[in-house]
Amino acid sequence: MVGYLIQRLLGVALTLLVAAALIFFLLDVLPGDPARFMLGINASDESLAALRQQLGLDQPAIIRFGQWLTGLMTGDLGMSASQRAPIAELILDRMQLSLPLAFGALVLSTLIGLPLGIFAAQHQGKPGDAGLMGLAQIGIAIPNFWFAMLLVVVFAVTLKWLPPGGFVPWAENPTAAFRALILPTIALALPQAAILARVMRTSLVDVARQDFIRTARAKGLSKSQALWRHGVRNALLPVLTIMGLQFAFLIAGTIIVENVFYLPGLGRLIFTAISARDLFVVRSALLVLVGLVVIIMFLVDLLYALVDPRLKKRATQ
Amino acid sequence: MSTRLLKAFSSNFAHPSFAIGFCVSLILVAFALLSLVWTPHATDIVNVANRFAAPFGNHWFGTDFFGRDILSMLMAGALTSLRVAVLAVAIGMVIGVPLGLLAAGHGGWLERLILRFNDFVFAFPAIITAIIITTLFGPSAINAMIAIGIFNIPVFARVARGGALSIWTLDYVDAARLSGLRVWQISVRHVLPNILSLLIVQATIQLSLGILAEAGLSYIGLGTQPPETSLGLMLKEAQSFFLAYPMQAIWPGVTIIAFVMGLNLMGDGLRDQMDPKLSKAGGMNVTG
Amino acid sequence: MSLAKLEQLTVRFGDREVLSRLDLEIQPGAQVGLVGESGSGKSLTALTLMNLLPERAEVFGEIGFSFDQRTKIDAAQLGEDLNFPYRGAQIGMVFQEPMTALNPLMRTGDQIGEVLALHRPENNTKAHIEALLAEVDLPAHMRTRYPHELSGGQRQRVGLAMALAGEPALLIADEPTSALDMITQRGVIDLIKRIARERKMALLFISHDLGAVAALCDQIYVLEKGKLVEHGPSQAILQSPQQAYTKRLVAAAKPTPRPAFTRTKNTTPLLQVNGLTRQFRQRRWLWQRPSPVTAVDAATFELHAGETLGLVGPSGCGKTSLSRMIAGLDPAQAGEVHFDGHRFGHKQGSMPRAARREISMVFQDPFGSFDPRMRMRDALFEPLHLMPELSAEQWQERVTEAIERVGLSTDMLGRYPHAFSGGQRQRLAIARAMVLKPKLMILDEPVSALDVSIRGDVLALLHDLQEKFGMAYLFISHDLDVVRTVTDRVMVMDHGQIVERGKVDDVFDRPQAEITKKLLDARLTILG
Amino acid sequence: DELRLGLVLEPPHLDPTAGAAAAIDEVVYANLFEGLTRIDQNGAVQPSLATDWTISDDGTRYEFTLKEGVTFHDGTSFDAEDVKFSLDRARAEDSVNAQKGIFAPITKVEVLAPNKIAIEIANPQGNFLFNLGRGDAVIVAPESAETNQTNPVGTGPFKFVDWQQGSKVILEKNPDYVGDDVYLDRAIFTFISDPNAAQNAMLAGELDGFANFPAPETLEIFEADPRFNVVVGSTEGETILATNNKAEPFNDLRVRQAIAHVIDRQAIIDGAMFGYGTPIGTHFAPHHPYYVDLLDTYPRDLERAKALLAEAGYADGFKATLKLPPPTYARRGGQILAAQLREIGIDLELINVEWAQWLEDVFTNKDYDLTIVSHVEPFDIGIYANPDYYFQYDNKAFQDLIATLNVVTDDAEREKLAQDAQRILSEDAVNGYLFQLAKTGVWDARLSGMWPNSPVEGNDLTQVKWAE
Ligand SMILES: Nc1ncnc2c1ncn2[C@@H]1O[C@H](COP(=O)(O)OP(=O)(O)OP(=O)(O)O)[C@@H](O)[C@H]1O
Ligand SMILES: Nc1ncnc2c1ncn2[C@@H]1O[C@H](COP(=O)(O)OP(=O)(O)OP(=O)(O)O)[C@@H](O)[C@H]1O
Ligand SMILES: [Mg+2]
Ligand SMILES: [Mg+2]
Repeated sequence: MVGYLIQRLLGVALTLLVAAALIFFLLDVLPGDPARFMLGINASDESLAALRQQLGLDQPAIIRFGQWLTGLMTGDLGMSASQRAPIAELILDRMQLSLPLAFGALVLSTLIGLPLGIFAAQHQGKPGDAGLMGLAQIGIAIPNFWFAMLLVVVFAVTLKWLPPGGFVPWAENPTAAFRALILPTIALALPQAAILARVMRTSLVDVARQDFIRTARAKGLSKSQALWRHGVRNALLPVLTIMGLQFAFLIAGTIIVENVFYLPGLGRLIFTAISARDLFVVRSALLVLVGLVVIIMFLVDLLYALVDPRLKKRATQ
Repeated sequence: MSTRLLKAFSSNFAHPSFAIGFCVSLILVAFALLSLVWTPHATDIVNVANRFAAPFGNHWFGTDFFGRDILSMLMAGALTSLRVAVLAVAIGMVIGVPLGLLAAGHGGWLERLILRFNDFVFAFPAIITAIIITTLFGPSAINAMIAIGIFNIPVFARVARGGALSIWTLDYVDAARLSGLRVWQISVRHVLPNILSLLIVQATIQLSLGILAEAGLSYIGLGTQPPETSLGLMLKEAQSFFLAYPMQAIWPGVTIIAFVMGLNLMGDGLRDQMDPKLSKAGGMNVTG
Repeated sequence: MSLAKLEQLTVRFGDREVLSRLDLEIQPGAQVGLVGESGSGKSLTALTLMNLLPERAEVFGEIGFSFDQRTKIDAAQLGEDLNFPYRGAQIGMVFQEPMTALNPLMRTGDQIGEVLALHRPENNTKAHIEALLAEVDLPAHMRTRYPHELSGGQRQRVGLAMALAGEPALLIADEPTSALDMITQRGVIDLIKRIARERKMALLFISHDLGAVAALCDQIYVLEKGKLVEHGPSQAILQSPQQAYTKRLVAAAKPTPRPAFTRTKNTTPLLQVNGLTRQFRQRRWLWQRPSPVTAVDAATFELHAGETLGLVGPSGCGKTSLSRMIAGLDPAQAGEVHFDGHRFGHKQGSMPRAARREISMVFQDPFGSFDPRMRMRDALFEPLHLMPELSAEQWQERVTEAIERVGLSTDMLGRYPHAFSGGQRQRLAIARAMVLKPKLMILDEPVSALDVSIRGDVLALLHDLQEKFGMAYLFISHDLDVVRTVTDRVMVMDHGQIVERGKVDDVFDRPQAEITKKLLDARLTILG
Repeated sequence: DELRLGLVLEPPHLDPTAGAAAAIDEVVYANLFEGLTRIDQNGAVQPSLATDWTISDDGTRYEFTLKEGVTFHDGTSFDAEDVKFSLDRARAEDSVNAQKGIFAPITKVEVLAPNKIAIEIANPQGNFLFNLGRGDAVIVAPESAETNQTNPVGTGPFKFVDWQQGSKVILEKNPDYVGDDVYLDRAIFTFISDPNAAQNAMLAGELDGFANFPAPETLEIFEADPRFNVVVGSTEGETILATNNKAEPFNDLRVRQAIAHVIDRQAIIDGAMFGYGTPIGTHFAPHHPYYVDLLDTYPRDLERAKALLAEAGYADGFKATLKLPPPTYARRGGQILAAQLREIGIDLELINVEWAQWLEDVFTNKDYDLTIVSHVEPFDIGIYANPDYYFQYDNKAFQDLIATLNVVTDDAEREKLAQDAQRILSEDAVNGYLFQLAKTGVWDARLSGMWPNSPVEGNDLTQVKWAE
């Protein structure tokens, strides 16, 4: 077990290293001078040179890459070029929003999607199933930002139940922070829930056709008992894989939804940094996003290994 | 097109959701393609005096904030969205499918390498790739297409490999090997035709995802740029008028939903008709 | 008074009637067999008794049970809504597929315990579960295993233990052994027989294998396309079948007589196999070191030109693995092959292209051996790529000749595989194997997937071809009777090793190795 | 009392003396930091930290008397040394001040007494006092100068409380302020760049106002809503079709004139800004006393335009690029302009760029044909005298005129010179002159004291109060 863990962790580390190199060297060839942007239209050449040196832009790329990697290990990512604050702090600060948002949406979509999927599978072919799956089709097809906008118009602008956006740090006012995340989380979670409901239904319908469900019924279990006791766990296995992949979409979704709700998340940090040509922030924040996805996929693999006693070649497929 | 797919196609018309999906997709594709040769009004004229015209007059769906005909814009926008999605699928297939076939046929270290590569690319959601490309080259529909296309590569590689692996275990592949065919010949002659329907189903799903992804990217400014238009861009532009002129946002929104649903329903219908063993083997299907 | 009784049972799917007015009766403690061709409605009959019919099925007729008290059920009421307390308690059932009939995520002990919890809660103890396992000849520690950690036979025993846990008065076994190899099959059948006797349980045994039914049952019902054609005591049915259908079934269950061989003796070795070894690296857990499974362990033998060499052995002993190495499909981990002047194998590398055209192979499954998307003509032409020196006309001639040899005509070749029957396909597979006129043909269970009636034809065809072209066969089968019919010499394999070899009659009449004896003993014939 | 004000852009940091971003001034100017002088809402120079000043006759020496008893927010006291420190720091070799030009003429800063300071400049400067009132010239303390970016310490009536990165900056009333008390206890600046989100936040009552609302198209909603006041004022932003005067074919006057004849300013204002904006015919703010109306120098006349193009050898038109930075006026205006120019066969390829890229490509490397941009600095006609400026406009006569204007202090003479300059630019059609950017403020109807105009970048909250 330990050996396997180490082997997988090495794989994760390697993936991250390659990702870091890719991000760094791609962004390094980028046109655009952060110093010029920071100092604006009328800056003199001397002040530009001074700032460039201050930012370490005058060193060769490979050395800067090394410095960045070391920084990633030690958590010291240097100073933001445009915001004059430690990048690590900026990113951590934004994570207090992005992480709860992404994970909240993951949990919410699971809590909504799986039961609905199970319900639909149990009523396969009946009106309840058809109705739910029709809704799910719509849920999948709605662009999430558009859905988010509708939520704002209804629940914030018209009903004034919840704030239309913005965020208060947890430390300052946890209730306000929580309230601020409700609509964004729903906007992110519902389309994902629709997807999960469909996957769960398909998977469970599949499992329900399998012999061991018939065996279970032959023991005297009713149809729904058999599905719950034997079907659901088996049906969860493929759903788990999808959930891992969904996380990548959730991360992408948070970037979009942050925009609708003017939330200070990682996505916004990246966009502000891009418009300021602040590559230091962009590359670190991007790597954090990629890292999150990689780690979640890794955890899903582990979970899979724990849930499925067979686990033959699954993880590699 | 393979016979099985054709058969699935025709027998599916009994399947109401497939029939609906197919018709909706067909109409929308035709609608988009028509804009190449004809739109009711030109989309590049700005006529501010005529902005926000009501529907059903000279302009069936009314006009937008520049006084452009919304129907014409929808047609042109659908074309851009479709083009982005189709080319993204093409990128995914052209690169992903050979990778998947190679992984399944060759096995060993090459397969492991390709799988690693797949996992690696999966870690870059389209939006992140789009951010990187946009940072490098500025935003455009082409960038969105490439970003989505790159994300499609591992999807198709996965499906192709999964399908191919199950084909490779079959006796007729062994028979072909006994006939002296090489790995690539078998992949092309025997494996590819037999996983084609699987790939086509996946393609319809990726198409619908591509349309959604394009909309999302355009919304945050990483995709299509004016004066070009796409469904996503229309939605974005309509947003600030939403309270005053809601129809501006309803039209493109409904078009996207119809398009995506149409493609998904069609894909589902096709999949239902296909050999269940095959589709289970490889199908990574995020939309279920 | 019968324990269970079906009266005028009719089952329909839409407008297709799959069971018609079936009457069936099971007395307490009786052993009833239900036989018939595939699709004749045997499983549906069993499912009706279990109230497990698919929802789409329309049912008519009556079902009567007399377990604690007499009940009569109008079959039209069957379904989820019906209060049906017998399932698992008074009626237990064992299914055909041992690989999929158990929940893969649940320990076997828990799966047995579930039945106890439902019907015999007072017995839901570890000791009782272990006792049940012991009853089906499984050690107590199997309780904590997951299904994938068991062999097929073991799984089927667990399934049996589950069915027995509710202490049923009637056990239904739906082809419980047809997915198992001969030796295991025999073990399970003996087990069922013993338990049924010990528990004084009624048994409904479903099978298309008359031998198995003969061994177990004292009454037989014969089904054809949903209709009962005949029923009565076993001996009567088997010895003097009345209906044509039954006669055919009985005839097919008897071994095919051996054709008279007029084969020239030839002693030049065509194929020499030296120490050929094949290992699979298999890991149960991702983090475990892969432990090699030795499928073929240093196989050494010779095959002479024009001879038929049989290879038999229990399932999983390595027959297929060995043949695939000889055909050059799989690499060997050790050893080498001398074939017709070519050498290949572990040290020598892969099979030279020139040798390729001299070896061909016929696979077991006639449905899987043709690409469903390729016209038959193209499939038959495919091997000819190994003979680029021939002209297009010569290619055409070869294919035409092969087709005619196997008794088919060239105008069928525009069709796709699905348009041929199983027997036709197997002929086409043989045709494809012989367009190159190879010196050696490997036949891996070439007839076991075919209907009994067609088997004889295909074997005769093979015999015919050998007479004409003088090629050698390596004939693999687990059906000893078939092997005895067609081969000159035979080798017996077990656990990857060739444990016995010799003239067919010598080996079969005076078996030396343990496994050979077991194989021979496991045969169930309706005469035995 | 509390004011929650929306801003479109988040400042990269909060030190107005170390960055060009207008967003910095929007938060801190006049609220947190003060200069020697300040600019009032009419653009006039008023005393601030300097209560009084004298100018020598030759106009090169200024002597300021400073307000007494003033302390910085961190408790350190304010005196002439701080002024000297601030000005010397701004004009130092390694200064990162974005407007070093303001300080370039200074030759000497001399502390006369703790409350007296003298500044000497090389040549007389017409708007030196105005410049000292800008955000880049605020007075900072040596103790806190280095950390002002994240923890700004000034002398103003509000002090810094918190900055939630990506979200808001919170200021609070400074109880120790010497001078007129402000009415607000707290001011919260919230950053919302998405126009739609801005609108939602206002409608949902999350914000009390936007000094300059980012989406003119939504103003009609607010106008219809009695909860809000919509106030349209002016800014110093001349929005122009900036033209590369050295690039083919724009180096030909006739081509530029042809473009000038085609531009339909009102259509652009209507289409891009929904009617908010004042047409301009030259690079000068219409509300400025020196402004001359030159809208009809090249009246809209397609025939004439075509003729001019033909004369220049482009009878069939030509292709060119139009680089558009992010603001709405540019992105939407560009589309309308492209449609207009297409009428005489000029085919523009629209290229959307981020600000950073615009600065690099257009401003620094002059790699562009046309661009649309708003020049928001007050009285900046002098940029045309710099032949290296990105317009690449090189006119000796104009350069001489500006040189004179820079040293003349007499108002009447200055007015005449400025008007001549305006005419030259208009006639040379150096750039396409489109419109003066409007300031479209939306705020709670119960608020008073918000500035309708923005003569300088900043949101002066000192007079803002809630109705009882
Ligand atoms: N769910 C179903 N829907 C439609 N037809 C069915 C269904 N289940 C069985 N049938 C049909 O009913 C007939 C009898 O099937 P059944 O499974 O009882 O055959 P069987 O005798 O058990 O065959 P085998 O030996 O292959 O198991 C077949 O023609 C089969 O196709
Ligand atoms: N691809 C594989 N991976 C791992 N193990 C394998 C593989 N193929 C075969 N084996 C193992 O090798 C052994 C021999 O298998 P083989 O297929 O040669 O047996 P066989 O004698 O042909 O059996 P059968 O009569 O069932 O066809 C078995 O234990 C099997 O589990
Ligand atoms: Mg059956
Ligand atoms: Mg085998």
